[in-house]
Amino acid sequence: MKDLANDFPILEQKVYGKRLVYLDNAATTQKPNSVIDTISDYYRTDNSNIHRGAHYLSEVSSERYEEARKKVSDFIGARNSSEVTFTSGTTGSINQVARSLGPSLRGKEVLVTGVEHHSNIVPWQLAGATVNAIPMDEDCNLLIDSMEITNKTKLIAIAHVSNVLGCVNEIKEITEIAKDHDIPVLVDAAQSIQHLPLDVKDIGCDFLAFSGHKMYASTGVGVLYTSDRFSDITPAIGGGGMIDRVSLDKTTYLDPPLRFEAGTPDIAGAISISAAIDHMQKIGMDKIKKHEQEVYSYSRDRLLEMDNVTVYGNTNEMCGAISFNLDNIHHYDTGLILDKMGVAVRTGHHCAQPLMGSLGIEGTVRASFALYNTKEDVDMLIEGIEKVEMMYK
Amino acid sequence: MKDLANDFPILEQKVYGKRLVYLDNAATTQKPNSVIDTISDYYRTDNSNIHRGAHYLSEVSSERYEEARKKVSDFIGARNSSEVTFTSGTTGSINQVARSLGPSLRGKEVLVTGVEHHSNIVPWQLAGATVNAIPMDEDCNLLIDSMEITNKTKLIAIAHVSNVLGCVNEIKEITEIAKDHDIPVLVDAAQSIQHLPLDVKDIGCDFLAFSGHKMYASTGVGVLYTSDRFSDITPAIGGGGMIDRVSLDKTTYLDPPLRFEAGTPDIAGAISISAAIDHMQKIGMDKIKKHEQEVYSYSRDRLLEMDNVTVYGNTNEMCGAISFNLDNIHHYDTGLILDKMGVAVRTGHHCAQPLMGSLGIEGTVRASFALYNTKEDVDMLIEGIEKVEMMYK
Amino acid sequence: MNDAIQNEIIEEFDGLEWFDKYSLLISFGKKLKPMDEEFKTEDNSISGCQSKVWVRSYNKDGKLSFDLDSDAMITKGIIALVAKVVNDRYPQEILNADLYFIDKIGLKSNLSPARSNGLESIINRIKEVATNEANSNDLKN
Amino acid sequence: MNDAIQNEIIEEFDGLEWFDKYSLLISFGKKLKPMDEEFKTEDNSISGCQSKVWVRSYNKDGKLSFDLDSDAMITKGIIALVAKVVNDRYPQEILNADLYFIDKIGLKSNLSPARSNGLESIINRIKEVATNEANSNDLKN
Ligand SMILES: Cc1ncc(COP(=O)(O)O)c(C=O)c1O
Ligand SMILES: Cc1ncc(COP(=O)(O)O)c(C=O)c1O
Repeated sequence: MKDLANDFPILEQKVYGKRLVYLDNAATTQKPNSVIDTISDYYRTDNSNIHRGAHYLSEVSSERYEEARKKVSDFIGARNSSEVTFTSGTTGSINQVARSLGPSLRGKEVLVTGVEHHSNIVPWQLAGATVNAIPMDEDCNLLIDSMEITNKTKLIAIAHVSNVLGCVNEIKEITEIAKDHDIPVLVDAAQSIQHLPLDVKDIGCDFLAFSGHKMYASTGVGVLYTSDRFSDITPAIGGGGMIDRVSLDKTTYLDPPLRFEAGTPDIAGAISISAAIDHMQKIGMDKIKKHEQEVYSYSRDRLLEMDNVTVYGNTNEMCGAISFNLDNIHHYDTGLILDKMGVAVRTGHHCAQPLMGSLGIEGTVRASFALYNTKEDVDMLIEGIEKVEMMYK
Repeated sequence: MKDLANDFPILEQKVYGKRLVYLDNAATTQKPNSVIDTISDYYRTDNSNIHRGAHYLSEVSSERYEEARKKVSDFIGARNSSEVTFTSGTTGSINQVARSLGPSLRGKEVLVTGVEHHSNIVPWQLAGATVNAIPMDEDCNLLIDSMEITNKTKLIAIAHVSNVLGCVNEIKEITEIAKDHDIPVLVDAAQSIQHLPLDVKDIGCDFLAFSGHKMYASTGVGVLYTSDRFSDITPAIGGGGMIDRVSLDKTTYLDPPLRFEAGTPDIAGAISISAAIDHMQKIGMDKIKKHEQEVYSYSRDRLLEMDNVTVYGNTNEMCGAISFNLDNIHHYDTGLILDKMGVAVRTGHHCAQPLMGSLGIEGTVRASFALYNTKEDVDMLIEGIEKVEMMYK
Repeated sequence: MNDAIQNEIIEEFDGLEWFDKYSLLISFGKKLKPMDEEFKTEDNSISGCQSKVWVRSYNKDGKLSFDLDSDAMITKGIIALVAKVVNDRYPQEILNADLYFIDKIGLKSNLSPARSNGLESIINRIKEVATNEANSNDLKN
Repeated sequence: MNDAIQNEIIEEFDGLEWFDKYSLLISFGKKLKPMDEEFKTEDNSISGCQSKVWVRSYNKDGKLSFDLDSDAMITKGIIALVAKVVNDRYPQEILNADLYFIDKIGLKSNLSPARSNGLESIINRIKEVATNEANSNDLKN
């Protein structure tokens, strides 16, 4: 396998005179040249607002935007590209669903897991729902048999992969149970879309959300998949572009996808997602998965080998992120020292305070991987951890 | 004045073998090299998620992001940069306010003008408010003396400049009256921020919204100014980054600006706004205004001179956009033919159907200007219109 | 499908500059018989177009024909051509039709899903009518 | 403000590699007297920090002193230095203080408004206490 890092210019950089070992990919990934160039080329040659333009650039931009929608649609296995809406990110996507379903959620229950990111908790609370978690064991395996669906349960909203622990949740099992109860399922794919081949038909979910910036594309753009079953829900956001007719008295909306895209979308961002998918597909999602799995397992093995290191979470399938702490050393101290060695990790609660509560800790050190990471990167991490321990002796 | 178009690479382009005369700036502006390069350089050297990162790149990104906030804050004359929030665009900003104020608007009235963009109408309708317009005369002058504020009026939400007609509304007069009634005012500055020097303290508004992509910055990012008076309103969007503490039962929020920035913001987008402001300030907002005024007046004069052309709107101060129709020729036909001559205009209702209703028309041809447009561009437009007329003879 | 008509159209446009193409479309548009105002109803109109477009259909001896109109002249010229190609055909013929002439005469961008022109919506409507007719014929048989 | 203390600190860090700087901070941190658990309350804590930080203040003969603690050792080392510089000063002295040593010893990034470390919040809290004390002194006079 050729060196996949070569396509990412930022990785050539040195920080504090050391090679940058970027292990903060769950926060955001770096961008390949092809994505960066796609964005600048767009602004240099094609930039225009889309839709309803009667001029050349507007046609070109509209076409490129709709091609991006089609590319995403195929990438996630949607039946119809009208099921794909560009949003501002995972958080934007989930809030949009929370708002659209709002009235039906108020005073009812949304079932989540114990590993959710705040972005898959707070929107439901703002919609007036009670948020309860499917039980899990201490290794963070979901106890799906103990999942309680009552007549108050109106939605199941679950992370595909935990941004803290890397646990892959059994979303298919859950969607099957949900189907029996006719309860819609939203999947937060922010931490899976870049790691695992994924098909919404196979998953059987009604909504799926992810962010461009975590899958090698630009900041400010995300995706919401909305199954055709929900094509007539009230749009959450009102404005230009999603309107059939507006008067001050009464307004009617277009059909999806435009229905769910109020205002000028992030056109360059959507096109950057298309370029990012091209980049991943050129390597191959299966190859990416296999390579990342090797690096991930290696990192897990090396960390588990260490005395004085606690690794959190242990499920059948894991990918992306791994969280740990050194005994008696604060995660923030660990992060600061690793940083000075060129190793970029994230520390803290990772926007998952309920999980921190369950684990009985304030925060973790999190290393998270992307396609360009290697076992050498893991070695640098381990070396860094040894250095931290030494400094605290 | 040196040729301001030189900084914009897209303008060197030919369409259909003709020089591109880009007059669709109210839809979106083109980007100067400095903005395009800022975006790619960011991804090549600094990209990282912001806030709570313990590593170098995260520090750099966070700092650049916060500098962008400060730059915007100074640019619009905010008292405190915590009053500036980055959003996904004008539409995103207005929806955010509509959502936050939602409960107080339901069943009440939001007062707008008759020239509003759908993005300043539909969000209020979705919030359950009645939307009424301040009366205007047939030249589209607001009849502020006839503005009726009742005890049902909970908000005044007005465009600073019409995206269709270019009329500048007397927002200061309105905020003064609103203050007497203790009613908050939102200003939609989507069509003024790029044309006029502007100061929120001077305007006296409580909210101000605009888009990056209409002020020479990237798509997918916008700004919401929220006066300190409203620093404790319920955030409209929930998720990572805006949270003090989350549990499944109860969540508390941070103070602004983070309170209003759920999820990963458009970091590169915010930084691109900063670069765009630098570009404008290097020329000087007053100079931009003066130059644009010359081109605008010239276009107005030339259009008014023509037989068989109707120009819409006629107010004291005008800038940005000018709308017209050729007698007995459909706006779309006009647009298509102008396009083939390299002149990019927009045609249709411009997301302002209520205004079209008042004017008794289906749509207009709209030419809209930016700092790089010249009188020669106007000449090309006029030449194009003459060609259209000839073809219909 | 009678490709002869399409080929004729293609030939007529062949080699023309855009100016002459548009002039030709405008002249076709001018010649298209306007629809009676009473039929320009909401139901007969197609949404998603920059210009207004109205569509009515007739079934004569199992063959379909369309009466089309628009408030914009170039659109009218284009739909006049569409009508020429699809009129007086059996539903199944229309369903199988590949309207390649649109691409060939350089109006493809008017067909883009980008909504700027509703040509795609117009063709969708025509095919929808044909589908309904084909199905109801099936039922009758 | 007693700049002598700041200059002393700067000298102590001068020329050190980051490894030695952090080691030094850790040793300062270890030496800082821990705050009694009972005082580590919500009210005394500072939000917006990656590590938890608690602040208490004392007024002795009109001079202010601060008792600071953190759960992270490097943070503790930094606040130990801050305490050294601001403790036992008149409120007005603290308000006027320019804590230039932070920049000089290369900890400026820990001061950024980017929230990663709450050093800015800590200094804000200290100045806030000093402001309140200064005002209440004014009232007494
Ligand atoms: C006056 C006005 N308001 C709001 C908007 C919506 O802006 P955006 O599409 O960037 O959200 C526009 C853009 O056309 C506008 O001109
Ligand atoms: C599982 C998960 N959900 C949601 C989010 C929020 O994504 P964004 O900040 O891009 O909106 C994240 C990002 O950290 C995440 O990891």
